[in-house]
Amino acid sequence: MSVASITAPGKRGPEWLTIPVCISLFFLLMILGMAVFGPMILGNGNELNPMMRLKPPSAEAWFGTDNLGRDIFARTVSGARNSVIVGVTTAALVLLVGGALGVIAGYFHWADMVLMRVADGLMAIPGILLAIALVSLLGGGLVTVIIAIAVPEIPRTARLLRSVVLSIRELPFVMASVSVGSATHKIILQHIVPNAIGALMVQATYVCAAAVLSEAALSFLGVGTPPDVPSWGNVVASGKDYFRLAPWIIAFPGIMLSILVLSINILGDQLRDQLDPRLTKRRP
Amino acid sequence: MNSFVFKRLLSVVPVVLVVLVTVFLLLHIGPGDPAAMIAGENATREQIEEIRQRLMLDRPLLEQLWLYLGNVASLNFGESVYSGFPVMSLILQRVEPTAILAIYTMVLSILISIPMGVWAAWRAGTTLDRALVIASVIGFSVPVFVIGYALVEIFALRLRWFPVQGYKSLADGFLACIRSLTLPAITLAFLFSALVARIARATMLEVLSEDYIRTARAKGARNRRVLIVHALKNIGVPVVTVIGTSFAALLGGVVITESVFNIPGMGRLTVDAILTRDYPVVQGVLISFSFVLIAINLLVDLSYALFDPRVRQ
Amino acid sequence: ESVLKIRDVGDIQQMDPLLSTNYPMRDMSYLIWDTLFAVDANFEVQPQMVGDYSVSDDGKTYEFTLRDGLMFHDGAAVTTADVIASIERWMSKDSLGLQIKKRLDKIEAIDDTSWRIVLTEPFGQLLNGLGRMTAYPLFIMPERLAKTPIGEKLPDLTGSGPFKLADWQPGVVFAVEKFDDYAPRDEPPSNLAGGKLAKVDRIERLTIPDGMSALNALLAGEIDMLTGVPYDAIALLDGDDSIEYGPRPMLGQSVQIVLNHTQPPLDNIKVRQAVQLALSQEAFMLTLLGDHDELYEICPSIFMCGAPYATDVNSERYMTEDYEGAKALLKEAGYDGTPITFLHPTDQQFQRDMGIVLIDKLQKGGFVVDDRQIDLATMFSRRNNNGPVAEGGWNMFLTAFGGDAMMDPLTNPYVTGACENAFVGWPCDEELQANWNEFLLAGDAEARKAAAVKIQDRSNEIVTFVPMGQYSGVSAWSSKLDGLIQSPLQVYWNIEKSE
Amino acid sequence: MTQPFLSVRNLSVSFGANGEAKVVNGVSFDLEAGKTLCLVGESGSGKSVTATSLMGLHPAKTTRITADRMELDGIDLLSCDEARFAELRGTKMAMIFQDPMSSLNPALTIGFQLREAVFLHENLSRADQDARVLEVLQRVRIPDPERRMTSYPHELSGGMRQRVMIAMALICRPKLLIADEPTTALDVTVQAQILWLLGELQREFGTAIIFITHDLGVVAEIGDDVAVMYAGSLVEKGSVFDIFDRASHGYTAGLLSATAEFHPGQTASKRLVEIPGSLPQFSNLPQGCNFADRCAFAAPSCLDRTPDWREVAPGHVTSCDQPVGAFDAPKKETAR
Amino acid sequence: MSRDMVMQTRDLVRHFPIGGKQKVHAVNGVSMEIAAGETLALVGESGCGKSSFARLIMGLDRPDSGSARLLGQELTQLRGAGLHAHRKAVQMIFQDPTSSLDPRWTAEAIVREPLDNYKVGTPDERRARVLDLLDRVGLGAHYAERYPHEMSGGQRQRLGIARALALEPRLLVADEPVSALDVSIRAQVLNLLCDLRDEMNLSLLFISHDIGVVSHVSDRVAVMYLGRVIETGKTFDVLNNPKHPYTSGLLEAVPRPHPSQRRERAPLDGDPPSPIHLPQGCAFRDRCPVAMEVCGRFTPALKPDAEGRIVACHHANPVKPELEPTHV
Ligand SMILES: Nc1ncnc2c1ncn2[C@@H]1O[C@H](COP(=O)(O)OP(=O)(O)OP(=O)(O)O)[C@@H](O)[C@H]1O
Ligand SMILES: Nc1ncnc2c1ncn2[C@@H]1O[C@H](COP(=O)(O)OP(=O)(O)OP(=O)(O)O)[C@@H](O)[C@H]1O
Ligand SMILES: [Mg+2]
Ligand SMILES: [Mg+2]
Repeated sequence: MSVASITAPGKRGPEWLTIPVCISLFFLLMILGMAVFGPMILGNGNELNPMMRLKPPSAEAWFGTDNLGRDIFARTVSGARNSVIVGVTTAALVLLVGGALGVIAGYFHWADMVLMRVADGLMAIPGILLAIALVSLLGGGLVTVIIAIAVPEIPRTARLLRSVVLSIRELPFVMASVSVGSATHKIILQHIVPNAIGALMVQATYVCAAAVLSEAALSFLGVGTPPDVPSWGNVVASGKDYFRLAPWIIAFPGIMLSILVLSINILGDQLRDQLDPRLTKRRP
Repeated sequence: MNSFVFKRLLSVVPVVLVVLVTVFLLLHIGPGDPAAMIAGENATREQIEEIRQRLMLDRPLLEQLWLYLGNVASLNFGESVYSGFPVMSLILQRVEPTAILAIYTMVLSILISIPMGVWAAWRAGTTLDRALVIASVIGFSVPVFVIGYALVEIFALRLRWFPVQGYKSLADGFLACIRSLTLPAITLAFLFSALVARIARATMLEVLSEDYIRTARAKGARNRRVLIVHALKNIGVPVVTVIGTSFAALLGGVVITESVFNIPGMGRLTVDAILTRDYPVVQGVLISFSFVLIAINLLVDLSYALFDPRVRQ
Repeated sequence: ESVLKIRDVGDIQQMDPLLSTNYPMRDMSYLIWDTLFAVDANFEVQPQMVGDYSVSDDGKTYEFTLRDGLMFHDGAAVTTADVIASIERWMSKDSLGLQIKKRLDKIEAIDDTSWRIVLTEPFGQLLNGLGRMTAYPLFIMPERLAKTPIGEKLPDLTGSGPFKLADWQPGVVFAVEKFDDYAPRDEPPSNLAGGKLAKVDRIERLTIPDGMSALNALLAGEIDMLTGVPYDAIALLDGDDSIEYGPRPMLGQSVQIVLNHTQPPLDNIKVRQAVQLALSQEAFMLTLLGDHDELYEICPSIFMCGAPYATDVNSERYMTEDYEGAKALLKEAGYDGTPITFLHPTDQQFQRDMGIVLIDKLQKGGFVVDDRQIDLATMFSRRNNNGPVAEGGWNMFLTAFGGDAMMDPLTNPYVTGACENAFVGWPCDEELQANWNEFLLAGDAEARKAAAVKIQDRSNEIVTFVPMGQYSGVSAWSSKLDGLIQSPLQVYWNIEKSE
Repeated sequence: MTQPFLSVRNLSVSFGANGEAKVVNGVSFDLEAGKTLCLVGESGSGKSVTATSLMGLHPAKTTRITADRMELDGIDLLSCDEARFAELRGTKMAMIFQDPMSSLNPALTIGFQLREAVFLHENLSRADQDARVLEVLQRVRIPDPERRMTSYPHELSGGMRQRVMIAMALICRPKLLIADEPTTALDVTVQAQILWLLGELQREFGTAIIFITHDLGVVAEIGDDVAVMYAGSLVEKGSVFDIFDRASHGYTAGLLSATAEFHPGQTASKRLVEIPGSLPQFSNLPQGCNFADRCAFAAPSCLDRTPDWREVAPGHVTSCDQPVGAFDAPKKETAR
Repeated sequence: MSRDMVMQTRDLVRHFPIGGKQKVHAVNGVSMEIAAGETLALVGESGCGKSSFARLIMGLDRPDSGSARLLGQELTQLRGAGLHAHRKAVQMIFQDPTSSLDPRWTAEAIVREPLDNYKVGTPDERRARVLDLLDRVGLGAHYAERYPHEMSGGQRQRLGIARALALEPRLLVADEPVSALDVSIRAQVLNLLCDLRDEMNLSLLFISHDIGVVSHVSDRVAVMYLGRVIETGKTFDVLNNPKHPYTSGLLEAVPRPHPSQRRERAPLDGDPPSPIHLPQGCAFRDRCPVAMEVCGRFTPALKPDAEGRIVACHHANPVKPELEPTHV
C-alpha cells in the first residue's frame, strides 16, 4: 500500500466495473436510498405496539415485529440511515483526524516520536474494549458511539498515512519541490496530501465498514447506539434474546448489515487494486 | 541480534506508559461511580461516601494516578473493588479459556487460510480464486455474533455435536476443553482466516511475479516445488505481520464470542468490569491485553528473522 | 457425587451480606450462614438457630438459647460470643437494626449458648429484625468475621449454614459443598424456616448472562435449573417433558418509577400526580411479559399484592393512562415544558425496554422528556446526586425491587418520607414520617395493617414513586429435581436430584 | 546445409486472453553452437518476450505463441509441454536476468539455490552436488566459495550475485544460455568483469549465447551476430561487423550514431546525432514501416506497406526499402 | 580563490548514521570547484556518493563538516529566508523523470511552481513564461495541460529541465539526467541540455557514470571513488591520460565502440569496499594493480602532481614521512 497512490489521476478504464463491483454499487445505492428516503416514508420505526409483539413476517409487518411490537421493516429501513451515518461519519472523522496526525507525523520528525508512541499505546488496547470504555465514559448516544468507534481507528489510520507520507516524501518530486523553493506547508498540502489521498480513501472504506461492524458489536454488548435511534446493529442486538423465537429480528437487519459491509469492502478492494501501481503498472 | 531484542524491549516502555495513563484517565474522568455500584440498590449517600473513601476515590486525580503507577511498577494491580480478590488472581482465573481460544483460533485459521490463500494465488483469475476472494470478504463482513448464533443453532441445538455454551477447563481433559471451544474458535476463525487468507493470496501473487520465481522456473523446477520451496518462505513476513496486527482484532472478537458462548474469559471479565466500574480490574485487564499485544508484536518482529535472512544481522 | 448446577440472574461480585443488598449474594449467603430466626411461608418469624427464647412481661427483656449441635464449617461450635458480635455488626448497618440499637439497653451473654437483650422500651419489631428476610438479614458469623468493619473484606467465608464455600470465581461460578456436620431443625422446611437439608453434595451457581443461552444450556442438559427464563421463550419449554417450570420466587417483583422530589418540575406535587395519570400498569406488563398474563398482576398496592399489607387505597390515579387528565393537571400546575431528565440505562434489556415505554407514555401525557441514555453504573452513581439537573442531577428513573423488600413498609425503600435520609428521590413529608413511625411502633398485626394503609394513602398522594405492576420471574428446572421450596428468595436447600 | 543449433522462424507472441497485445511479430533467426547472438533494441521492443518464449516461461493461459519453427538442437520447442520444458530448462538451455538483486531468492542460501539446479536434473549424492557447486563457484571466480555457499544473496555485492546467477545457469552445462541484459544494472567495471567471464566460459563450455542488451558498446564487445528489434519486429540482422560497419536499416544506423561513445584520443564532437520522436505504442502501430515516422530517410512508400526483407550482403538482411547507400549512414570513423 | 567560481567546496563530509554506531561514509571530504560557465562531470561507480554530494550543494541535506561556497555565499550557514533566496540560483535535474514529477500536476503547474514560489512577475506573465519555457525544451503549448503519465520518458525529462531552468539559475546540477532514458532518446535530451546550457551561459555539474556521455558534455571531469575525489582535470586529459589507477581501470572497462577494438586484457578485478567500514589508507588499494605498502597507511591527498594534473595517488605524489596519518 505504501506508495499506492502514486498513480496518475483520471486513469480509469471501464475494466474496474466488474460484476461484484456492479452488485456492490447497486446495493450501496439502494441502501443510500433507504437511508435518505426510508424514514420519510415509514417513520423511524419506534412506534410501540404491545399487542403486536414478536409477530413473524406477514402482510402487515413484512419483516415481522420485535418484542415491543415495533415493525422490523420500518426499523430496518430507518436503521439504514443511522448505520450509514455511523459508517460515514466515523470514516470522515478518522480520515480527518488520523489523516492529519499521520501527515504531521510523517513529515515532522519531532512530532513523529510523540504521536507514534501514543498511537502504539492506543493500538495496544483492543479496539472494542477501548470503545466500550469510551461509551461508558461519554454516555450513550449516536455521537458518543461514533467517537468511541473512531478513537481506536485513528491511530491505525495515522500510522498508515504516516508510512505513506514517509514514502512519498522520499520521492524525488518532493525533493524537486524543495529545490525550487516551495515552503513546507505548500509541499505538504499540494504534493504530499494529494498523493496520499488515494491510500486514505481506501483506508476510509475499510474504516467505514469496520465502523458499521463495531457499532453492531457495541450494540450487542449493550453499549451501542441508543434504542430510539434504530441502527442495524442495535436492531440485531435487540433480537439476540429472541434469536430462536423470532429469528427475523436478527435476520433482516443482519443480512442488510452484512451486505452493506460487504459492498463497502468490495469497493474498497477495487479501489485499492486500482491505485496499486504494482498491479496496474506491472511493467514500465 | 541481542541488541535488537533489547532495543525492541526498551521501545515497549513508552507504549506501556501510554496504555497505563490512557486507561487510568478513561476510567477516572468518566461518570459512573464504583462506590455507588458497590453500595447497591438502596444505599444511602453516607454509605457510598464511606466506600469512596475506602477506595481512595476521593483523592485528587493526579494523586490517584501517581499511586496507581507506583503500584503497577511494583506489579501490584490492586484488588477488585467488589470481590476484593487481587486483580492478578482474577486475571489468572480467566486467562486460560481466552488463551486457549485465541491459540485454537489462530491454529485453525492458519491451517485454513494459508493453504487457501496460496492456492488461490496459484490459480489466480479462475472462478475458484474469485470465489475465495469473495468468501474472505464475507468472512470479515458478517458480524461475529451473527456467525456465532448461526453455528449454535446448527451444531449445538440441532446436531448436538458441541455444547451450547460454557467452558470446560483443561483440568477436565484436553478433549472436553477443545470441544467446548470448537464453536467459538470456528466463529472467530471466520474473521481471522479471512484476514490472513487475503494477505496470503495477495503476497503470494506478488511473490509469484518476482524475478527469483522466474529464476527457479528457468532452472527447471516444477510448479509444486516452485510454490513450496521458493515462494512459501517469502510470504512469511507479511503473513506473520498480518497475524500480529490482526491479533488485536482477534482479541476484540474474543470479547464478543465469549459473550455469545458464555466463556468465562478475559473478554467478559473486561466488559463486566468496565460496565460496573471495577477500576482496578479494568486497568489490570487492559494492561494485560496490551502486554500480550506488545509481546505478540515483539514475537512477530523476531520471527521475521526466521523468514528473512536480511533481518538476521 | 451429586452436583446441582443452577443459573441465576446476576452475578456474585462480592461476599459480605452487610455490604450490599445484592440478591444473588443474599441468596447464596443463606446457604453458607444460618440465621437466628427465619420467616416462614406465612411471613411469620420462627426460630432457626435459636432453640428457646422468652420475653419478659414488660416486653423489654428477651432471653435466647441456641439449639444444640450448631457448628461452624471450621469445626468450632457456635457460641454466644459469635452471636453477639454478629448482632452488633448487623445493628450498625440494617435500618431495623438501627431502630433496635436506638432502643437497646444492653446485650449480654448468659453463658456459651444463651444471651439476653434488654431494651429501653418495648419494641414489637425485635424478632422481625433478628429474623429479617431481606435488606440486610442477620447472619451469624464467627466472632472474628463479625469483628470486621463493614466495608472491609471478610477474611474468609466461614459460616454455620448447610453448605460451605467450595469455589468462587466472580463472573463465572460460585460453588458450595454440603457441610456434613450441619444440624438441621426437625420441622419441615417452610420458606426460610424449618429444616434446611442438604440433599446434594455440591451446588454450583453459574453465571450465564444471556437468558437464551442459559435456556439452551438447560435444554441441552448442561445445567439443572434456571431462573429468569426469558418470557417469550416459555413456549419452548411446553412440549418438553424433561423440563418443568413455574413462577419463582414467590411474590415476584414490581416495577417502580422513581421521582426526584427536590428538583423542578417534579418538585411540584401536581406535576408528580400528572405522571401517575399518564401511566398505567397494563402497558408495562404487556411489554415485559407479552401474553403471559398469568405471570403478572395489575396491583394497586405499593406493598405487593398477595402480601400482608396489600391495599388499593388512593391508587386510582395510576390505573388508567389518562393522558387528557395528565395534560389538564399539568396545565393547572403551570408546567412550562421543562424537560424531565430521565436516566435511561440501555445496557440492560429490562431498563432499556421499560424506559422506551415510559418515555412514550409521558410524551403522550404532555411531558417533555430528556432521554439520558447511560449505562447502569452511571445511573447508580448519578441517581445519588440530588442537585439540579444542570449539575448532574436527574428527575426520574425506573427500577424494580423484589417483592420481599417491597412488601414490608420497613424494607420498602420509598415510604419513609425522611427527606435527606430517604432513598433517592428524597420525598420529604412529615405526615408520611409519622405514618411510618406509627407502623414501626405498632404493637400488633392489626395496628400494623392500619398504619400500612395510611402509609400507602399518603405515599400515593405525594407520589413517592409510581408502582408499575407486579410480576413474577419464571424458573425452569430439570424434572430430575425435587423438593423446591417456595419463597420470595431463591432457596436452594432441600433440593434433591435423581440420576 | 546442416540444421543450425537453434532455429526460429516467424515467431509471434501475443498476450491477453484473446491475444489482443501482439508484442512480438514474425521474428526469425538462427544461432550456431558456441556463438553469441546479440539481440538489440530499445526498451519494450520485445527482446525479453522473444527470449522468454524460447524458455517456455510465459504463462500458458494468457500467452499465444505461434511460429513456423522453433527448434533447439533438434528438439521441437513448439510441441513441448510444461513438464518437458522443465526438463530442458537448466540442462539444454538456461537463462540469466537483468537484475541480480531480485533474481536470487532472498530467503535461501546461495548453496541451496545452486545445489537445487543440480539436484533437479542429475541424480547425485549430496556430497557430489556440493562438489559441483564448489567447482562452478570457483569457475565464476567467486572468492572463498566454501563460505559463500552458506551466504544469503543480500550478503553479496551485485557483481558477485550476477556471477552466482551465471554459475547457476551453467552448472548443468546447457548448450544455450540466454542472458537478458545481465549487466545493465551493474557498474562499468563490474560489467567488464562479467562480460569477460562470459566470454571465457563460452570458450570453455562451447555454449551458445543469446545476449540481450540495448548497449551497442556491449554488442561490440561480445557479439558474433546481431539482431536488431524495433517495436516487436526484427529490422536487421547480420554479423557484428555487418551491423557496425554497414548498418542498412534507418533505426540501426540512427542508434549507432546517437550513442555517445568515448573514443580514446579524440575530442568528442559537441553534438550528438538524434533520432527524433519516440517508440510507438503497441496498441497503435503505424501502418507500413514501424520506424518510418522517425526515419530521416523514409520514402512515401515506407508509410504504406511493411518493407520486405532484403539481403544486403550474405547473411546480412534488413527490413528496409531504402537500404545501403540510399542514405549515407552518418558515419563515425572507426579507428582500427 | 578566484571570484568567478560558482561553486567551491572544501572537505565536505556527510556520513549517514545507520543504527548502532555505524555510519555510511557517503561523502568523505570532497573538495571541488566549478567556474562560471563551466561544465564539470562527476563520474564514479554506483554508491560512491555522487548523489549525496549533489544533495549537499543543493541545500537538500546538510553536511557534517566542511564548507560549500556557492555564488560567494557559505551554504552551510544559510537558513530560512537566506536559503530560500539562494535556492533560486541553483537548480537540479533528477535522474528519474517519472518519479521527480508529481503525477497529479499538469505540465504547466509543474513548471510554474518555481515561478510562483518566487513570485516572478504577475500571474499572466508567469503563464506566458511557462509556455515559453515549454517551447524552449521542445514541448508545444498543447503539452501544458498534460499530466506526466501522458508523456514519454524523454518528454518528461524535458519537463524536468524546463522546471529547473524556470528560475534562470546560475548553477545547474544534473544527476544522471539521461541514464533512465532509452538509448535512442538520450541524444535528444543531452543535446537539448547542452544547447540550453550554452544559450543561458550556465554552469553545470553533470553527474554520470557513462564515460561516453561525459566525454561529449563536459569541460572538466572529477572522478570519485568511495566518497572522495581521486582525480580531476580537463576532460580530454583525464580520459586520454588517466593518472590514477582507478581512472585507468574505469576507462579500461568502458565497452569499446567497435567490435574490432575488443579488449585483450582482463578488466579491473573486485568491487569497491563497503562505505560502512572504510579501509585504512587509500580506499582503492585492494583493487589497485600497483598498490604499495604505504597505500595501506596513508590516504593520498588530492594534489597536483609533477605535470600539474590533480590526482590523489601515492604514485603521483609520493608520501613524505611527516605527512599526517590517515583518519577515518
Ligand atoms: N506478460 C505480459 N503481458 C502483457 N504484455 C507484456 C507481457 N510481457 C511483456 N509485455 C509487453 O511486451 C512488450 C515487450 O516487452 P519486452 O519485455 O520483451 O521488452 P524488452 O525489449 O525486453 O524491453 P527492456 O529493454 O525494457 O527489457 C512491452 O510493451 C511489454 O509491456
Ligand atoms: N539517506 C541515506 N541514509 C543512509 N545511507 C545513505 C543515504 N543516502 C545515501 N546513502 C548511502 O550513501 C552511499 C552513497 O549514495 P549516493 O546515492 O550518493 O551514491 P551515488 O554515487 O549517487 O550512486 P548511484 O550511481 O547509484 O546513484 C550509498 O552507499 C548509499 O547507500
Ligand atoms: Mg527486457
Ligand atoms: Mg545517484
